[in-house]
Amino acid sequence: MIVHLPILQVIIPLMAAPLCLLLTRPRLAWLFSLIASGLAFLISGMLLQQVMTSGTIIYEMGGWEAPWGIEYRIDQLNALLLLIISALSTIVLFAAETSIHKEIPADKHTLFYVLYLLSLAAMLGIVATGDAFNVFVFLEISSLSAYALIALGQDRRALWASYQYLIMGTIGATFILIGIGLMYQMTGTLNMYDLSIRLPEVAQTRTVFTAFAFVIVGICLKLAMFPLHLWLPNAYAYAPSIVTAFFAATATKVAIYLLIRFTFSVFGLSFSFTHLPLQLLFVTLGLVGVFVASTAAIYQTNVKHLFAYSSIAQIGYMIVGFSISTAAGLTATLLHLFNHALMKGALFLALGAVMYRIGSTQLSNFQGLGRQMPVTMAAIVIGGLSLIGVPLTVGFVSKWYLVLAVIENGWWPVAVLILAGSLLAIVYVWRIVEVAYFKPALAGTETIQEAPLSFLIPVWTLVIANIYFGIDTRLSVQVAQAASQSLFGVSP
Amino acid sequence: MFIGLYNYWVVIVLMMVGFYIVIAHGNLIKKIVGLSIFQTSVFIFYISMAKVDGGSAPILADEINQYSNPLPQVLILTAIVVGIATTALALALAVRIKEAYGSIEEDEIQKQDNLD
Amino acid sequence: MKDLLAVAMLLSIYGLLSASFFVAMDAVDVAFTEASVGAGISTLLMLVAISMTGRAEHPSRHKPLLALAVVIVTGSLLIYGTLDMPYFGSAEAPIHQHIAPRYINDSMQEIGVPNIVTSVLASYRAFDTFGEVVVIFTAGMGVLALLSVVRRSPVDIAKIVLFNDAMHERHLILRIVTKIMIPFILLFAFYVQFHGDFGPGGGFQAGVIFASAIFVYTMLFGMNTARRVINQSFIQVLAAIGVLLYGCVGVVSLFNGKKFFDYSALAIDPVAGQHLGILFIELGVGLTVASVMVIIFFNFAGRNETPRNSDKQDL
Amino acid sequence: MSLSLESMLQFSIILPLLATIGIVATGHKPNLREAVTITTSLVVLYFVISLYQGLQQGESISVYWGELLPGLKISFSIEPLGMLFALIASFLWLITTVYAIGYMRGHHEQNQTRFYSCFAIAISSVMGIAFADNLFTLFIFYEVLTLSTYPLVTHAGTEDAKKGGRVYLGILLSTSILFFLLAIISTWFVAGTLDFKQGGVFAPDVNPLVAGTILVLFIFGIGKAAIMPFHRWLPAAMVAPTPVSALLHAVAVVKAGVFTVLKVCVFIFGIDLLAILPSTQFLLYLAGASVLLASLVAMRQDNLKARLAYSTVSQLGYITMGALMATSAGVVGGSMHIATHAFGKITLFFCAGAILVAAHKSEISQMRSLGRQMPITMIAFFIASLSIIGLPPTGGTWSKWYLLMGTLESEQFILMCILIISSLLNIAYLLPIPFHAFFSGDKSSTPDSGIKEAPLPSLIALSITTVGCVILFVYPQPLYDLAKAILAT
Repeated sequence: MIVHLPILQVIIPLMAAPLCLLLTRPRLAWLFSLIASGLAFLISGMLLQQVMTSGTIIYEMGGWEAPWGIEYRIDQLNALLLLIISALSTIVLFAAETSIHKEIPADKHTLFYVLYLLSLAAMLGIVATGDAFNVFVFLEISSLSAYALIALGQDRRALWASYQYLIMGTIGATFILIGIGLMYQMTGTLNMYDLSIRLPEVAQTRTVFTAFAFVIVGICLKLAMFPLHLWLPNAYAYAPSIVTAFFAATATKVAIYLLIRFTFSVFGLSFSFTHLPLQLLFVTLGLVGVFVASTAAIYQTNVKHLFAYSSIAQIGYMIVGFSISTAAGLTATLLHLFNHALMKGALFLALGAVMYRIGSTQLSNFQGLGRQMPVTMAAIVIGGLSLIGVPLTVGFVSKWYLVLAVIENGWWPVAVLILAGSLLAIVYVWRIVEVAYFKPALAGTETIQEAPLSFLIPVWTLVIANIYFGIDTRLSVQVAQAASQSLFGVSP
Repeated sequence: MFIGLYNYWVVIVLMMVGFYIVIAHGNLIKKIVGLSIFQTSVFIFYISMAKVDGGSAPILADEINQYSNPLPQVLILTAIVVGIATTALALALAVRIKEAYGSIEEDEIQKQDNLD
Repeated sequence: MKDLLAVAMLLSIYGLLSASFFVAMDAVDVAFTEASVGAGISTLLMLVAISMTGRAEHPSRHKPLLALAVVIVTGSLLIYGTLDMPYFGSAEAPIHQHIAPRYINDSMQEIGVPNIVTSVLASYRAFDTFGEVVVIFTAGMGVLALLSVVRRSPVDIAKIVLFNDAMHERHLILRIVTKIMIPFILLFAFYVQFHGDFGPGGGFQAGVIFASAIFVYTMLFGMNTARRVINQSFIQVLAAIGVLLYGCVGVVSLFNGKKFFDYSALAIDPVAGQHLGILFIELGVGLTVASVMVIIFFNFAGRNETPRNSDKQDL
Repeated sequence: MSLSLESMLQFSIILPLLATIGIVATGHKPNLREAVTITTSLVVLYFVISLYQGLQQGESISVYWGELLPGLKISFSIEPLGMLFALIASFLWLITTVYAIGYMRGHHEQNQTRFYSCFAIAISSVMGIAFADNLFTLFIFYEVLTLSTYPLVTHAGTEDAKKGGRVYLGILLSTSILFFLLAIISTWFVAGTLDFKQGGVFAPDVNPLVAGTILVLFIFGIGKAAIMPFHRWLPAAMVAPTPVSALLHAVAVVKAGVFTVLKVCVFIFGIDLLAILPSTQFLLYLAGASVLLASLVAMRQDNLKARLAYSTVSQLGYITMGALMATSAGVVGGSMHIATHAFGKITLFFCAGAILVAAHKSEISQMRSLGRQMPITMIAFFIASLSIIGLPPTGGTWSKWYLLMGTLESEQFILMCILIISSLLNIAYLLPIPFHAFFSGDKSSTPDSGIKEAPLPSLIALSITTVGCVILFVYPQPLYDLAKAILAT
């Protein structure tokens, strides 16, 4: 079965989704999804190991070789992403049963798991595939399930957020579709590897330039890159907590992956960064994004909103690392990808626990939580420290690499701005700390207890991962370096 | 040049009409209609690429030796399905929004959101 | 255009027109699909939705200038992009040179199906099509998650029955014509389903047609009669089974030591295996599409007749 | 005990951390909890002294924990400067604990368990800073120290405490992330290593502009050294309970700052390179300005703790100046001043705390004629003041002496004047307090208000440190040897 790992990675959660629908008992569906997601996690681990030892894995669907059929092409980059997605999904899912109990009407629990699995499978599919059109198809599966999941939120604003996301997402997807069409038009192929070989021949044409523009804009819409981020905060804030935790940890990562894949692999470095003022554009947008979103985060009254804006800011960091367009910069971006998934997973899941106990994530309701839910709040504090980039947390590791990469490139002012950006993180994290620890509990909230174990275990798993990977960075750094070097064509 | 490309240009104009409706209109249903037009136009764009002068539909028969390209057609078959799936979901959302807010106008919804 | 009803009808016409354009472009399969989807299903859904949301549009428009600017920039970029494109219909264009020739020349030997679109769809790019089935399944689940209504009290049901069942008693002609039509529609659906190898058609189109037969029935005889005939949860099971059927074809080849969706594993003769595989997956597609369409329609329609005030309960 | 010196080094860092667990576990039994703290501090002190003996016998002790990132090691080793710092910190921790028992109970503070456990973490990170073998390790513990002292600063939980905490954390974290981290990364980028090395890590032909910029980043980034304009956190931190102010904000935290400055100057830049960098002059004058201005501000404070805080800012300026003078006398003076100022200032804070507990007074204007009720406290205050000013018979004399020598050696006459003027200012703002307490006019108007001496543990503690001030004068040789050895190894 080892040769079939790439397809099993996607197909297990994908097939599990309809099976899940057949299970009418929500609890059973939960267990089943957990097992499916856990299997995917296991497979992704094996895949990563296999890729690291023996290089790129190619799997041809239906036995048809590449440009004619669809192939899965797993290199270090995808393998890392697959691992991130399936790991986070499994951990988040662990808490799902408890969480949705409070947030979603009982008759929709099974549906929730079906959609969750679909969304997981689709993200894995986007990452694993080596075919541009297949990306589009799976992108749509993931988007559709995301719209539905977000709309399951309790607040009516969830509906509106989901609708806005739908419009933006569909425009983005259609842009990508146009871009793929133009590429196809010029090369006659849809396979990414094949494209990367055939595109340079026609690189000077205006059509390819347009194709590139459309693909990038489309991806940036999905990515919620500043200034195309407007859909994200509401979507994250009003979705059910589990959904937020899952998406915050994974969805934007997939979009970053696509961005990297298309600019570095498909169009190639020389095209993406020499023909266009992309570098300047992305650095500027990335940094402005960091500052605008962090500042916005400071003024939020809902903690979910706050961290949603913080996500946009963190995306800005990734974009900066990406735009340096050196192996070091890309390593930094990939590391931050991994690390940010851990941070935001932990934070949003902890918020889910808060939501479970007090039914709200308004900052004013956090008063006194430091005493009432000490374990959960400790997790939020550690996650927040990681976001700031305090040493011994993963946030520090990514910041270190990012600043080093920027300095290597001689962009001193950018380095200063990156660090200044994390000062804003201190402010918004500390607002929560002050409210939770230094304000007396609200009247009538004496009965609030610590979150149940089904929350604490996954939350603390992630928190410990935050610290562990902040201290023992061998695994994450090694993989990130291998991935970025493979994209630059240097064998590690 | 003009003759060779005008077909695409017409399609692009159609696309942009759809796109404009999506971003400029405040009515949720109208937006969905715009999206639908936008997508359908992209489909037309793909299908136009597939056409070969003098070719015929890609169903093998003995007396024909020039076929149009089947691949874009396959892609568009898939894309159409994606389109209707999106439309269905969007409409469902619109219906729920109407129930929740009592309106399907963007500005009115925003106004209500700002209130609470 | 302020009347959404008219807008929906125009959209339908646009769908039909583009379908005819597809025929002119030799894309018969696509035309078939677009006709049934663009002119059929999506219009129908639009109409149902409009009946619930009201048909008048407010005249307000926000930032039309900004929107116009965005649109013009995008459009000009696209036009700029077309400047280097191969001319329309030119046989020398790369797309006709690189991959397509193999489909056209070899698919008969490799797959044994005259309709190249079908062989590409169901075998060369079977995984895309699987994705397509999952998309439609996802949409079905999404609509279900959004619109499904909690069980109603018997009083409400009685009211609805009164309201609904009036229709088919009043329109005798309609009733009789429909009753005659429905078997034919179903028959046609089956034809399309199994004839997809040779002519235009296949699982997707068949599924839509099949579903439309049920729509017609429902519209005429009312939701409750239809519900009595077709059980909701049964359709959900069917939708799931469709996806599973498709996927299992791939899994079977996995167990036979071949790659996923390698149909040659299904029979001793590879071409016969391809045939068998395509047959099964088309069946899966048809099953899922038909049941998801019915799910979507039922949920929209079911929402429509729910008394408004009881809706607030799940907000 | 058969522990090797290496394990002692590690234990002196880990043990306080482990003690945290013990403190939390025994939180509901105050006596047991305090016993845990005191035992731990005794053991740590024993370890550190053993290490000191090991160092004197010329053993080289180093420990390697692992690599965080490729090339970025967490490792520890012992050298004289760190030894000096560790000795002071561990000794004063013991004393402060004794003092805190009296103070915290006498003052009926809340959340004492949190107080003691954060205190232990802070000490652990101080040990980490003292023994750090490279800049990276130092930085990690530096940040841990900031974070672990935050709950101590905001201990009271009042609006004021919160505001103070905000300033405290804001300045310390901001400077460390914005400047310090940037400086570290730049050093790493330019020099390729972060290990502390005698004579510095930069190549001799390094671009002076780049190195100069990095130096500025370092001096600004090490916010704990409280160089103006980044000194605001120190007065803000005075909202903390007095033992915290005493140990952490007179000794541990601020000394960690100037210690880092010294380390960076001596072992990253090396005094030879330092002397030729263009920015050194600028920073020297900045430090000088900091010394003068802080003294002037201190004059105008009526709150005793605030006055002491500004005095600390000014004294820290001495040490930074000593480090930047890039002469051996400067370095010796600076490092000796770490010790002498620590003893002097902690005594002053102990006294301030004692007055607060016993007489409930925090403003200087209310302290007239307190001498009669609290003679021991006031005498201690007087002696400690002498040490800060730099007058015999106290240890402060020596460090001031070497600092002045340093200014002479580097021919910085303006700085010499600054030193002298600020010493005069010291006299002006410190001595009047005990003077008024003893000799302030009308004896008749002070009825026996029932004010007595502070609780016994506090008295013991402040007596010990006062004696320490005097001993450092009489017997400065070990201290001088350590300071001298910094440049020799």
